[in-house]
Amino acid sequence: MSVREEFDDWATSGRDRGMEERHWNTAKQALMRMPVEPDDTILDLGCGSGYAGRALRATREAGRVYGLDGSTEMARNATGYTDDENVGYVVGDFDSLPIADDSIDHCWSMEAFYYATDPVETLRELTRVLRPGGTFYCAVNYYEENVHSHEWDQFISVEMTRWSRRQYRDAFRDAGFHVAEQDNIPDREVTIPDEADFPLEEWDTREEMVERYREFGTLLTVGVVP
Amino acid sequence: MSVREEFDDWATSGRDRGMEERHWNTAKQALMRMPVEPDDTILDLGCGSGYAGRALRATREAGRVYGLDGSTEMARNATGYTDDENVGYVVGDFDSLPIADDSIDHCWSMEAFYYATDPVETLRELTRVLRPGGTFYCAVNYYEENVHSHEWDQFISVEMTRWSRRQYRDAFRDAGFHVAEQDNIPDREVTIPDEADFPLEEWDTREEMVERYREFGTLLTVGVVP
Amino acid sequence: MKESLLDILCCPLDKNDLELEDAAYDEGEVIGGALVCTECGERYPIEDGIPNLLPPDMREETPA
Amino acid sequence: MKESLLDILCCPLDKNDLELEDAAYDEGEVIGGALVCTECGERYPIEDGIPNLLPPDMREETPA
Ligand SMILES: Nc1ncnc2c1ncn2[C@@H]1O[C@H](CSCC[C@H](N)C(=O)O)[C@@H](O)[C@H]1O
Ligand SMILES: Nc1ncnc2c1ncn2[C@@H]1O[C@H](CSCC[C@H](N)C(=O)O)[C@@H](O)[C@H]1O
Repeated sequence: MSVREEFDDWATSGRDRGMEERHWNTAKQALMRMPVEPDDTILDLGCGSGYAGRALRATREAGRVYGLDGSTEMARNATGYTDDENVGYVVGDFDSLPIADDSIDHCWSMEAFYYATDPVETLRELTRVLRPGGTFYCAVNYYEENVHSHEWDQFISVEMTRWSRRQYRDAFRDAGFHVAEQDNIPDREVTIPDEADFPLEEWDTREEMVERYREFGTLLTVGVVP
Repeated sequence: MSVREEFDDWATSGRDRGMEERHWNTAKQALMRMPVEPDDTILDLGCGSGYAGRALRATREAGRVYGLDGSTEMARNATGYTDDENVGYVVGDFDSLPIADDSIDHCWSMEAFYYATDPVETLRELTRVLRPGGTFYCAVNYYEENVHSHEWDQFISVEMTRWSRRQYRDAFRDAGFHVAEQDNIPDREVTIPDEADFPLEEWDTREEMVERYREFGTLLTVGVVP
Repeated sequence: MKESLLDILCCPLDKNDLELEDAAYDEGEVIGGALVCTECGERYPIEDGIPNLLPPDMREETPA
Repeated sequence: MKESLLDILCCPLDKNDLELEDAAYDEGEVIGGALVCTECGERYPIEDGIPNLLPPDMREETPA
């Protein structure tokens, strides 16, 4: 199955909203850090339901927010979730961005970057579309140090790139970014049942679940275009 | 009293260690975010007891760590707290840094920047001493939005600059930095007594104390040299 | 899509400007038509108001 | 101070290189002497192993 078919499927079965709910706890913390100024133009790479862009419009006076997604059904759903005329969606691929040079102030991406066929090319593309001083906030739950994510690629027919913290920093720099920050953002809100309730279907021990959410959480890497 | 006399006084009366304890809860969270690579050279601006530099050596493989402070007594205390030969201290002033061009990978400063006589000049100096891609992690508890900090300047004979979040971003940019991040880092560890214990000497209501620590916390602004 | 979206779009292949052709409008929004590269002439469809700017070979993969 | 500290230091006034003069050593560390600007000749004291690179007018403010 192609990336597009896989995620079209997710979108039509409502998984876009499920992801929004699961990702929001850490995404909102990272979004708060973005140095968005009133009227800035934001790109949401692999936007899914588009919640991140809508949040930046609602809380940070972002000027225009564009979501790019490879799945037409994701983009269609996202379009349906808002009436805001300063929010727009585009179907496109991470490796050949249909976005003009220097046209974006900041780029956001949550749980999407590692689906790029050639993630280094995607980073290079981002240094092209971001203006000097523009940032790329790249948030992922699937990464090397998060051992609890290692099996995720078995549940999806799409290739996934599993980099370590160090590989993220190196790849950002190779592509021409300065690395400004790297952080593990814990999800403090997901409910973790009492010891007695374990094993759960997904978690053998409470300890593992605590490590996954409260300690590893979401890996954020922030690149800045020189 | 000059800055130097004031802080010499603090150092000899042990307030350097008291600050370390109070600042550590939020400082450690910001320090974790710094993109420090093994062997990087770090400058701690207004280092006080020097805890931040020691932590970066202990946990991040920082190569060399230098603390700069205007108070000889602070620098003397800091020197006494470590045997690490890759840690050094210098007495100097924020506005005329005795640090060579492009010699620093990353600069850290906690609760010190706003004592600069001319903070914009200090930022310009930092863009000089940091290499391209180097970051300035500037953490302050004294800033405009933190209404609970407004009276602090009454307890010290030194002029303090109270900027808003916006003024920090603007000043960083005016000095030549890109702004990569701005965040309020909550102190989740300080003990906040039960409702019934209020008013306390320093806090009329529990609500105010919660706002000060759990919500406003420490303002972090991260600048990157283009 | 709003026409202002064109400001930030380009051809995914050669990054040149796009021109709106055969536009259908509804309440000030472009809901159909195509975006055409001013350089290579590649046509990108606008479906239900959403421009599809996948490179042509990826677009063709689609079953629907 | 370690002598390697000199790599990153400069004169606070004109940002030129400093030279170590009259150094006193203890166990491989410089514990006394002065850092002298190779350009303007300003002397900065090393006291108890800590170089004092305050601009001269601020240094003179000190009572102790
Ligand atoms: N190569 C590619 N080009 C464009 N979009 C892609 C892509 N690979 C995956 N995607 C999109 O990336 C999204 C990953 S799911 C994450 C969605 C959203 N950011 C959230 O946090 O919930 C999907 O919507 C998928 O269609
Ligand atoms: N203009 C100036 N130049 C150099 N150091 C200064 C200064 N103004 C204040 N300082 C120093 O800045 C420090 C502020 S107190 C904070 C100390 C430490 N960073 C901590 O987090 O605990 C003091 O040690 C003081 O001596």
